[in-house]
Amino acid sequence: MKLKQLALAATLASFLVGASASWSQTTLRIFTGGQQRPDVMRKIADEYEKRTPGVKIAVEVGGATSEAQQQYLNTVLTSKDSALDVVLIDVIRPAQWAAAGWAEPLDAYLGADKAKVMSQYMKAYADANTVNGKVISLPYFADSQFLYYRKDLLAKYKRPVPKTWDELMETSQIIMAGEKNPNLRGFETAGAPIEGTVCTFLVPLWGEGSDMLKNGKLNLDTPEARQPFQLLGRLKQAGVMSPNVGEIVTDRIRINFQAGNLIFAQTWGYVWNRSQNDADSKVKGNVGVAVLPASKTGKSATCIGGWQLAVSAFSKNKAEAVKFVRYLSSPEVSKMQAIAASHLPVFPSVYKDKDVVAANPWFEFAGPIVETAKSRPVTPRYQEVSDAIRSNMNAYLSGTKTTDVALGDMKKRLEPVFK
Amino acid sequence: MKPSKDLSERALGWLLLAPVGILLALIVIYPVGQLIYSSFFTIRLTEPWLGTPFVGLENYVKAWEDERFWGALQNTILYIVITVPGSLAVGLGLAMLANLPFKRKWPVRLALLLPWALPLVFAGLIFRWFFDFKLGFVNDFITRFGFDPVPWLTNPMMAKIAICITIIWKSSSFMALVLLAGLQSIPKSLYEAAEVDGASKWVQFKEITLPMLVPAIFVALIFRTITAIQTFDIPYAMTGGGPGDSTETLAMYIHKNTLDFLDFGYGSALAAIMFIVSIVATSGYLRYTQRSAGRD
Amino acid sequence: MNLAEMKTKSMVMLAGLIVVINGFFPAVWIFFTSLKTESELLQFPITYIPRDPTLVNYYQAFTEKPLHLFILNSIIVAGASTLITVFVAALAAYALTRLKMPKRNLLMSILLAVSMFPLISLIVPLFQVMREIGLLNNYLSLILPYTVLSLPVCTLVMASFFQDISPDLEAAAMVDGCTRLQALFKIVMPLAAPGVFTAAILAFVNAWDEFLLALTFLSRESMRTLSVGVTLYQGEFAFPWPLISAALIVAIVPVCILIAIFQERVVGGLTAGGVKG
Amino acid sequence: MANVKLKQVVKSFGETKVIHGIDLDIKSGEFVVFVGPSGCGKSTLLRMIAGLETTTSGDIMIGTDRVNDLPPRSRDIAMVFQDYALYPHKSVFENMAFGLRLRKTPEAEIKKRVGDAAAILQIEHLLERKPRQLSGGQRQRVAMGRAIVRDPKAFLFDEPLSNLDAQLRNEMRTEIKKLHARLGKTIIYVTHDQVEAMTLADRIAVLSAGHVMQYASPDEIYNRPAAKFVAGFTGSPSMNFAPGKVSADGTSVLVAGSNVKLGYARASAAGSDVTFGVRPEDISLSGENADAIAARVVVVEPLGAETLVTLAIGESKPVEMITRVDADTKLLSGDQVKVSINAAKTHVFDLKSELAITA
Repeated sequence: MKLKQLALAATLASFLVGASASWSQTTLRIFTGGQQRPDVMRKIADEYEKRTPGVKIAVEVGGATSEAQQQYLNTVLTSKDSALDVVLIDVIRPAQWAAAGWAEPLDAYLGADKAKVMSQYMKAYADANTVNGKVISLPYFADSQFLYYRKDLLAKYKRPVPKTWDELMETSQIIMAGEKNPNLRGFETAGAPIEGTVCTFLVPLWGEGSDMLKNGKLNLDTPEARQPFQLLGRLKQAGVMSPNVGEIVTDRIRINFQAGNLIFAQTWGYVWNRSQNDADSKVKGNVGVAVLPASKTGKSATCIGGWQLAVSAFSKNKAEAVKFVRYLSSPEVSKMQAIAASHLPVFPSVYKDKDVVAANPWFEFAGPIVETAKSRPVTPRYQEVSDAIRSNMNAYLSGTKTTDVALGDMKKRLEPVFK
Repeated sequence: MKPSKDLSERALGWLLLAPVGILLALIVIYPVGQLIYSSFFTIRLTEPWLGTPFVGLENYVKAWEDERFWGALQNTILYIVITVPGSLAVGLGLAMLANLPFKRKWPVRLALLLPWALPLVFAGLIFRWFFDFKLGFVNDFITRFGFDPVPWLTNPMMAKIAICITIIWKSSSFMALVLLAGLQSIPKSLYEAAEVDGASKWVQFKEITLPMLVPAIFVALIFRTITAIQTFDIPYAMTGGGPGDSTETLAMYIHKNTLDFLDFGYGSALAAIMFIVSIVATSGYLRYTQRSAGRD
Repeated sequence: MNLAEMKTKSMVMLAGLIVVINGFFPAVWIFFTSLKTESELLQFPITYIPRDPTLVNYYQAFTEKPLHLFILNSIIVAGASTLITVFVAALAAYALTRLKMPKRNLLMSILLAVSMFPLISLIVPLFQVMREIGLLNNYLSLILPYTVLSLPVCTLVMASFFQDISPDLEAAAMVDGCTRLQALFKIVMPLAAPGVFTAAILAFVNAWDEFLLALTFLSRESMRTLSVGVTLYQGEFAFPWPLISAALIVAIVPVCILIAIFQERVVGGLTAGGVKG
Repeated sequence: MANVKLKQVVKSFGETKVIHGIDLDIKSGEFVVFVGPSGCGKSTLLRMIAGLETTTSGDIMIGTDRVNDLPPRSRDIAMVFQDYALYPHKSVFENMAFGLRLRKTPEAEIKKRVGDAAAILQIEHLLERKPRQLSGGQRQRVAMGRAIVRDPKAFLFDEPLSNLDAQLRNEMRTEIKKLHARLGKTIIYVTHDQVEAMTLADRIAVLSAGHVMQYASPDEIYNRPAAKFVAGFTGSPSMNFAPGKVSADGTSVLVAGSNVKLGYARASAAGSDVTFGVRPEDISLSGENADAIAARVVVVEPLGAETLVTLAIGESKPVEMITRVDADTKLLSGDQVKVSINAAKTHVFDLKSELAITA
């Protein structure tokens, strides 16, 4: 009996000793979405652990979509949970995070280096991560929407890459008429009530040289604001866009493009790799990437994407977390990501890196396009903004609202946000 | 040795109810209290500088004036009104069919249990695929008969129909199980007596099956109504509320306001309203159980 | 066999066919899809039977995500909440049906009313509760709400079964030297076995099905339950149907087996319990 | 009112035959009871007549119509079920009126007929109640009332009294008998209780394993059972059986070492092994006489009006037999007595076929 108790005590003691030994070690918990290549993140973390004794990195993988992740994060952060130290957030979120006080501002940690650090990044990313002059997060990798096109088809019909939407429509009609393939459509972009549909609205609007906000006030009473509706309406009417555009989600565009059913597609950077490398891709070697069209008078602009690293305001290891974030947001890691995951770099310099270009030849064209990328409206209530745009755009594309009604409803919902 | 003392019945009763009480207090009552309390405040996490001022009934007034809320409420009621009787009718049909004397019973039973055991989200995902404009088999099927493909999920009317079909498919199997249970508890001799009395099959159904099933139907309807009020997963997976907001339900709108817009004051008020709707919709049932409990 | 009998027989067969098709067609569809490659799936016009069946999706379903862990987690969560639900509901049902409790109809109504509260709206306050008691990323954070989710139904089902057991049996047990509680567990519960079983199945399926709480409260990938885990195969930029279908088939199979084994008792239990409700 | 005729009626479930070609002729207005142990096929036969079971082959005639292919509702019969099968959601009145309503009987006629039937059965005060508010006996009456109002060609009763307690069963039995006397309808009645059969029937059909063993009046069944099975099934306590050997001249049987005289000679069985049977009331205690057989009292069971005595009869290998004696007879277990057997009421059955040997 005595012996047993002794053994028990010894076991307990050894646990305590073991535990106290691990106390000297910091474990940082980083949260990433399932789509941001947690496997690559793990490799990078392993590398970091090797370099930084005493720090362990735990990678937590969240929901599949940006929204699913944010919904989860909302519950974690509203209850001020300290479980997460570093969080990978979508480019549309820094403003919300800043407002909610969920992100630890990084200015104090960057100190005098702040201006120098921020100037390394592409301007769009430096801006996207700065809210009211404070650095809320640091960019991890870039993304933007591109115009994908079929080189072979354009060559066959001797058409140039369209610079304007009118050209795109004309070229589409010519090729569709020539190919006589009932499955072939001219153009596709997201139309389901998802985040991507916000860009479906904004890209043509920007292409008109206009914007949703002017000096922080809603600017949708302009003739330009009607253009995205009219343009997409015309495309749909003419059969250039499929009648079911209202149910098109992001990956459906890739699938259709890869299946050879699209001449043009407006979608994100990941499609290049898939359409060039997937075994079942029917467009291998025929994929072209260009900047999205504009109107005759406007200037083309694309929608910015990508993921940022924020330090949770409720973290108990903020200093260590910031160090880790700085590492993750370095040219070195950007290059690692570019090679291992084809993630677009946030540093202009990395686009020109030989190894990176060798792995992703198209980065050469992609770089300048990303430079033209614009941010979606920056507001802490972005989710409401997004919802107002996407649901009305979706309703319009599905043919349930006219331009006037859709635009009117959109304004009605946006007004309280930008009052 | 001391004689073991039995607790008084009442004390024992409370003791046995205690675990339920604790669980409910922890998981429902406390959070509900917090929710109702929150509904009287502005709690907008996206704008923390607003603080959390007490605003009285402002959130409720906002709901009253919010077209989208009324739309969501209308959709929810539509789903209740269509799918509750719908799954009852289909469920009754399935139950009647499944109650026939099969030699091998298990495939039929499994067929009833399978949709029930399939998680709602899965059902939503699968049926979204079925109703896909281009790759769904529903359109493939109707085009084979020479009809034009139907934009199931991008036309508000069709989307509602598709959602209702999915909900009915998913929920009718549980309905059928409960009703099958009811059917099997009807003594066979009643049908024989009716047969001898001269009743046709239809009269037997009308005069015996239906009245005898009333308690089972009632139970099934109530549980179905409670879940119909909370309809979320299936439209969420199938249309995400679209096109526009035309298929959005109250639960989805609450979810949106709290977990997307982080407007907890307003979201709480909406949730409280939903609770009231639930109570109204099911108070009849409560009265029924009270009455039947009193009678026995 | 005469003509009339043959006619009846074929009608019965037809009825069975309708029920079976209605119940099975999505599962069959998903099964076929799981054997297709993505490119075949996206072919237009669509194919029904896979042309080149492949099992690679099943392999991928397990290698790409820890599907076996999802299954295990679901079993742990659903199993534990089922046990707790049945136990707690049994106690409550016993108190409400067999003991002379004041206002028991009122208590029953409260129990029901509570079950009507839309769980979806409780996620945020619940999350805070879970955090306060330190249960986030702990199976208990799902087990407890799931228990509550099924409590009212299970209590009702068991109460209706308990009511049918002769009080004499309990009296006899107590004369033989049982306490009331022993009488409950040794006499009443075994006699109400079909009801207990029905309640258990209801609780199990409820927990197995749930999505939103599971998505929110168990965030670690290794702790995800099936309903959430399967949706993790889709991404911002991808919806790999064949892979998801394979995962779905793997997810459905355990429940199917469970149900196939117990279907007699599930239906039987509902028969006795469902009607009286 | 009509007669019912069964011709070579057969019922099989798949491969198993449960009714083996039965012929029965039930006269118009006759009260016929099908009796037999459970599983003998009596209920199946009744349900075939009702049309609730299909008939595999043979003819069922009600009146002049062959009804094999008619559904129950077209056979113009009424049935009283073992569990009464009252519609629980309908009032007593509606239960009784249901069949009439289905036949589009005018409302006034329905009222009158239900009223009359209720009067006959003395359930007028129950008409507004629901079945669950009735006692077992009342439900039984309602079930009969439902049959009566229909005024059918024939009544079918499927063990209608088996759910009642003994007291009530006796009362209802008398009621049914009175009812038959009053209505004079053809009744086919199924029971496993031989007392019911004996008391109610004009004729009894004793069934065993899908065969009719005997179809005759109660008196004939009791006194001249055609088979050992029939003999053993009727009477309470039932007939005593013992192995025996018929004497060479066929006038007596050797039972337990004693010679028992037979009422008349069974020449056909002379010298062969048989089963000997005698009813308890045909064994009597007697003084010393030539035919008396020695016996020992084993058990004494006083019933009040009479006493049952179990005796071990015979000398070499005693067999146990029960007899009824006068209540005043004082016997103790172990007493040695002498008994004699009424030769006129002895029965002899073939060992193999178990049929009565009557010549």
